Amino acid sequence: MSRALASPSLAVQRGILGAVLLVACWEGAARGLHLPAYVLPAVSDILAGLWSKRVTLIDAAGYTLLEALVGYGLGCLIGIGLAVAIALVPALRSAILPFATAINSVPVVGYSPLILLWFGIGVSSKIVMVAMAVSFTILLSMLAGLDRVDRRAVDLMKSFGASRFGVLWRLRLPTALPLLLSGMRVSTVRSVIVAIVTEMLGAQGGLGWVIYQAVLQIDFVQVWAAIFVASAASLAFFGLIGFLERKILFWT
Amino acid sequence: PAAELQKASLRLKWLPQAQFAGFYVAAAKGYYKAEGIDLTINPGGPNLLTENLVATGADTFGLSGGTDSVFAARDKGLPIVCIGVSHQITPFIFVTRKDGPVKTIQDFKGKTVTTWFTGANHVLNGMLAKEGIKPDELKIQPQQVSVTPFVDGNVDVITATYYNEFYTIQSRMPKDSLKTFVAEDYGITFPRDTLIVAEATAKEKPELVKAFLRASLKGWKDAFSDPKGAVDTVMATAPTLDRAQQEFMLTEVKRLMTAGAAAKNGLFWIDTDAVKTAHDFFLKYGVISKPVDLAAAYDASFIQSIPAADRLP
Amino acid sequence: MQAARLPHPGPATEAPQAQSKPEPLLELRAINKTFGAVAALSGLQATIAPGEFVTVVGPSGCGKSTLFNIVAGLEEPDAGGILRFEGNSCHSADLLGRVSFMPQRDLLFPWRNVVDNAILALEVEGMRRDQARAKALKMLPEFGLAGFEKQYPNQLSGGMRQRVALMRTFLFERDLMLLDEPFGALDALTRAMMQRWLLDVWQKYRRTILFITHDVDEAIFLGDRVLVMTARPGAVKLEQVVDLPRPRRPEIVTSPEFVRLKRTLLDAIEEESMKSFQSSIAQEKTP
Amino acid sequence: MQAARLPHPGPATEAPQAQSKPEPLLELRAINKTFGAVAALSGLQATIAPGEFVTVVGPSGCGKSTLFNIVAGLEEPDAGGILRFEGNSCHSADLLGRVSFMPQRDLLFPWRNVVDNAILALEVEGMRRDQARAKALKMLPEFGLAGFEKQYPNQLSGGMRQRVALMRTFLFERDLMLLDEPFGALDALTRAMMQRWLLDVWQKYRRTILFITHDVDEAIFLGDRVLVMTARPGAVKLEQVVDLPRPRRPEIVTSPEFVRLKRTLLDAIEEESMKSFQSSIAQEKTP
Amino acid sequence: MAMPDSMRKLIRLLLGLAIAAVIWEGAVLLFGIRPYYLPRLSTILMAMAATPRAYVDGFLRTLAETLIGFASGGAFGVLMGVVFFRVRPLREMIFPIFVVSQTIPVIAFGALVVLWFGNTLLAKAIIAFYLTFFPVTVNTLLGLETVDPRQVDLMRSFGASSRQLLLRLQLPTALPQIFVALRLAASLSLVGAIVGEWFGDTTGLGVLLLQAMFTENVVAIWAALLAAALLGTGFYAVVAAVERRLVFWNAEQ
Ligand SMILES: Nc1ncnc2c1ncn2[C@@H]1O[C@H](COP(=O)(O)OP(=O)(O)OP(=O)(O)O)[C@@H](O)[C@H]1O
Ligand SMILES: Nc1ncnc2c1ncn2[C@@H]1O[C@H](COP(=O)(O)OP(=O)(O)OP(=O)(O)O)[C@@H](O)[C@H]1O
Ligand SMILES: [Mg+2]
Ligand SMILES: [Mg+2]
Repeated sequence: MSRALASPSLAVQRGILGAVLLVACWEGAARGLHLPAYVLPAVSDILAGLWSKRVTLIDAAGYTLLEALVGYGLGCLIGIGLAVAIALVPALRSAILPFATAINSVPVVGYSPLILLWFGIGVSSKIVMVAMAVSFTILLSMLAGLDRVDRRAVDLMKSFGASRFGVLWRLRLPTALPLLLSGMRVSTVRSVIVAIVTEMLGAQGGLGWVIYQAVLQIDFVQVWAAIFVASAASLAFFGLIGFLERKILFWT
Repeated sequence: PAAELQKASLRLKWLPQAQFAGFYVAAAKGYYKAEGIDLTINPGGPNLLTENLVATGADTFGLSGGTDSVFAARDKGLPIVCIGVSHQITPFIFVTRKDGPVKTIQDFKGKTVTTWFTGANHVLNGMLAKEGIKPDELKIQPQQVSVTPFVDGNVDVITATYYNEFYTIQSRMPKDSLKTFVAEDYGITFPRDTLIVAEATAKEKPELVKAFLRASLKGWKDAFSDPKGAVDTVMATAPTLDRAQQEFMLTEVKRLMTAGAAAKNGLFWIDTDAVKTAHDFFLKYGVISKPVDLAAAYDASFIQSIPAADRLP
Repeated sequence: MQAARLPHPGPATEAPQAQSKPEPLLELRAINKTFGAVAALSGLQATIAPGEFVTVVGPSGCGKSTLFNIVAGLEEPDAGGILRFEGNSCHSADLLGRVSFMPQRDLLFPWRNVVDNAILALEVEGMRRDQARAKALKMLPEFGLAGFEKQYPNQLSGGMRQRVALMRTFLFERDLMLLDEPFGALDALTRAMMQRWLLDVWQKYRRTILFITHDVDEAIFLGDRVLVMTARPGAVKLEQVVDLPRPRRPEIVTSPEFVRLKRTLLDAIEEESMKSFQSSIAQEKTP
Repeated sequence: MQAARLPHPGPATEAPQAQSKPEPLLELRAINKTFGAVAALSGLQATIAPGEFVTVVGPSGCGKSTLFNIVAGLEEPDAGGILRFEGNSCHSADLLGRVSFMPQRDLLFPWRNVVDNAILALEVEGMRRDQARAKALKMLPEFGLAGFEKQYPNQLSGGMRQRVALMRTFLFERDLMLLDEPFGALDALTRAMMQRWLLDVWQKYRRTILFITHDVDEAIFLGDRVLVMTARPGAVKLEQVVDLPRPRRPEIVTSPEFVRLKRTLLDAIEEESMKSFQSSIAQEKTP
Repeated sequence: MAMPDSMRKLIRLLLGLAIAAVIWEGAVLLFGIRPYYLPRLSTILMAMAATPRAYVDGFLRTLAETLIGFASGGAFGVLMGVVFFRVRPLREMIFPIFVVSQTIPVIAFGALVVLWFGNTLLAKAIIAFYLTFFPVTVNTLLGLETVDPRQVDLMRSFGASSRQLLLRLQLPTALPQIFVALRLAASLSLVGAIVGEWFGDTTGLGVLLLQAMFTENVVAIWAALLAAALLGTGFYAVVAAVERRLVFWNAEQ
């Protein structure tokens, strides 16, 4: 028992050691080689910059996270909805799936010009981009999950007299949950990145906008500070969904 | 002989288009080679900063944002020097509908105005200040890549460059339905598209800089005398461009480059007065934190060393 | 195929018909089932009386599960056969929800705890959850699951999982229970335990049971009657009444009567499994 | 734990020692193995003579696989026990690569076809591929796999997969073969086929075999001697010599001598399996 | 047997494409969709035909970047997966940093890549690499960890060395998982290549996209998108086909 408790903490220790080494190398390189801020600022400078601009950065992070979350929620709904529709009406599969795969084969960033032109540089274009990026991942993982169901379990449910909907609700949805949730977890980081990338191409606020502005103002400390914040926000979002995943999937 | 060629690169502020025609023509006609330079032209892109790339030595020459960005770079301690100014007058204008509610700049109040926060916002602020209008009296929004919101009537005033957006707007709206506000009418000039080099280059390789300027001037003069050929040259690099638009662009760019002091002194002339005015303005509105040493930031000696006849268009 | 087929000629004569019994619960006559080119069942006949415990043995792939799927309402036999349930002729689909069926694996839902797995069929029927749970809780001790109601399947041993699956089948109270190799996945010793326990439970509830197994000892130990199936296409080759007294003690498996029955059945099976073994090798060689 | 332990007192006395035989191939004395707090083996004794076919039965979790892992060189027993192979005392790790071991499942590599799966051990030994293949091809017919050399495992039936795994074990020519429930995953009928076939092959090659099974019929049918293990911690509870004549015919399982042996073994196992069943329920209740 | 089957598939694919094209063209004409939102397919194709060199060159350039990024990212990913699998302390030290690295938006440090690696093909390939290696590392690790310990024991009982264990058992076992990641990496490396081209380049589909966006040329945007779709689908299909070849045992189960 005590071993089981001790070993993860060793892992955490090593993780921290790795992070400390990285920061030390970075700091050492930046200071030791006298790298100017526009090449690579020192971590300490970035953290100081982060602190001094904390209000702006937190506002921007809020803006970006809002876009990412709304887009993410929308994307999940669309993905799950389509997958369930396909599960209930198998004929839809051959109509939706090739279409979805084709759209998905173009990298999301490819759509950004069109989406920016269609939806403007406000919040809505970011939400659409995030929703697009997320919904395909969700659709595919949800479908894979729904298809994973054991035929014999379906037969069992049918032998109890269950309807198609009963089978979906009591058997197929729970079966799909693990794959759905892992798809959702992977999508978190993606949603934040897509929001930021789209912001950098045109926006009215957000971390991507801050990064873009900071580059123009040649304020590289702020660029890095914004990147730090973006990374922290992604990690937090990722951690949250991961936590929910573990809570929900208690049986795995 | 190729062995004696000196390697160098020019970083543009954006992707290839007629705005940069002279450089492409000079390269295509071998003017840089003739001056002993093996020049690579590198395009810009979103989130790429010419000042940064030149300061770090990644590129030898740069066509940077404008006087504003040169000041900002010097203010942040980037060791760059401006060796020439391309657009002698402000390339931005503010566009509204003739039949719309905005008749004078006073009418901007309470209206939706979109602009770029990459320099054009300073022009707008300057014009407003001259008229005694505070920026918070109107709705200033970042401008998107598309002019559609203006065309659709969702925006009252839009920012445009003479050579790009203004063309798009004109092509999508009835003729003579537009009214423009020009910075110079309000006594403000923001020269833009500045040529920069690193301080080290300016100090250690003055001959290279001069040679580069000589070749570029030749290229631009050729471009102006044969605009069709120049657009051909540009479109050889970027074939998907719209020819009509590129020809229009070159015409407008010629106007901007030969305006003001350049008419008398030639292309890439550094108009010290205009630069000084802009500097004082930026200092006043806090765009730069402290006064910049103008003599160090703008070195007119290179362009002045070239015979006037070679400079004049 | 349209006309009713005559009973399978060869082996059927060997099978003594259950005649003097009351109205049979389930009656199958001349049942055929083909999947594409594969004939899984051909002219299958069988009759199950109420309260009987009938075991089915036969070579792998002979159509036992197919037979169960038909009786559970999951698969329609080919036209021409006769299927009678509680005295009425019916289609296979009519039986959906009317027999309680336990498939080859336990198929517990990992996200449901013991009680909720057990009440699955009741929920599907529309019973209120708390009511269903109360009913299941009362049954737990009998299934050796008292105190485990809140456990999840991954916390249970193989034998316990099997008991939960059986409890789910018992709670779905239908006159006929179909158990498809319920103990196939258990090791031989746990299996012996479960067999004895199943007999206890059955003796108490007296449902009619149709039970598939691969294990001849198990078939004799549990059944009132053993049906031996032919190699594919499946039909009933032999119906062997097991006249051992009940309750049966574990020692019975070495009693002379048991061994005699085993001999008879093994001989019948040997013949069929040699057939299917040969044909499977022949088949595997084709592709 | 450091000092050599005395032999396990109780059951060891029941076990008749094999004395008059020649030098034993494998000798285990006072073997203990603990995993953390769990004692898997405690004071295990056993002796295997060259050419013998010894079967091992015992309740689930009693340490049979642990015993095999020790003999295969995969797991070191606790200090103090004695392990002798071909007359020499040795460490468990010394046996790596010296006995041919077949684990509980066939464990074929799905990306290798029949021949390449069979020659796996030869490849590891460093034999050239074409040479190894040629050797394997010659053996195929004997294992009922002629013509299947290019098939992949997923194209084979369970019985055939098992034969490929056995062939892999046979090709790894070592004096001692360890087979851990090789037929556990097969249905009873295929299993009976495989047993007879294994006896044929063994009679031809005469390797020494140690064979774990859960099935008492199988243990008697195959073995020269049956070792019955106690519940965990495992030790040998009973050594039963099987004095049935060879070659053995399938009918032998209903002969009186067979049934008598089965009774003896079942009684011994019954006692142990009740113990382990109880303790496993008690254990499952704790968390 | 295989030939007519693949022919039929190809015919069905072409038929599907033709139908989609007709629907596109028809819908634009029928509903009078503003060309600003959706131009006619024929207009787009004509625009592509007008300057075929630009699209061919762009396609090839982007393809080259994608391939280099994919190959190096895939190789590095597998290597790191194996290293992490073998050396647990290293994994615990570095893996979290890898995770964090993936939360950084590429475009934000794209300028740095240009600064460090110049305007070369390499700079683009590095961005593609950066996006690609992580999923491969994760899946390699996952795949290696699914190796049945009983199979490992079997190999050890044959006296196998750790090198033999890796080559003959562990890597083949992980292969299906690795290919799942490689399929993902195929599209990610294309993203990387396209985004990489946004940092000052003259050829490539990313350049075409960007140029079209800022000159508000919707037809050109669609043209570049179609080219990107072709590249993306084609590359994905190739990876999937290689997968079916190499991981034949998995598909049939
Ligand atoms: N849905 C199906 N489609 C095609 N063939 C099928 C189908 N279901 C069963 N079969 C075939 O019918 C035959 C009988 O299968 P079935 O599952 O009933 O055998 P079984 O006696 O239950 O075998 P086992 O003892 O291995 O469980 C087999 O040859 C099988 O391949
Ligand atoms: N590596 C290990 N770590 C901890 N406990 C182990 C380990 N290996 C085996 N055990 C424990 O040792 C005991 C004996 O296990 P073993 O696998 O030898 O039993 P077995 O007789 O082969 O069982 P079965 O018949 O189910 O195969 C079990 O209680 C098991 O939980
Ligand atoms: Mg079956
Ligand atoms: Mg075992």
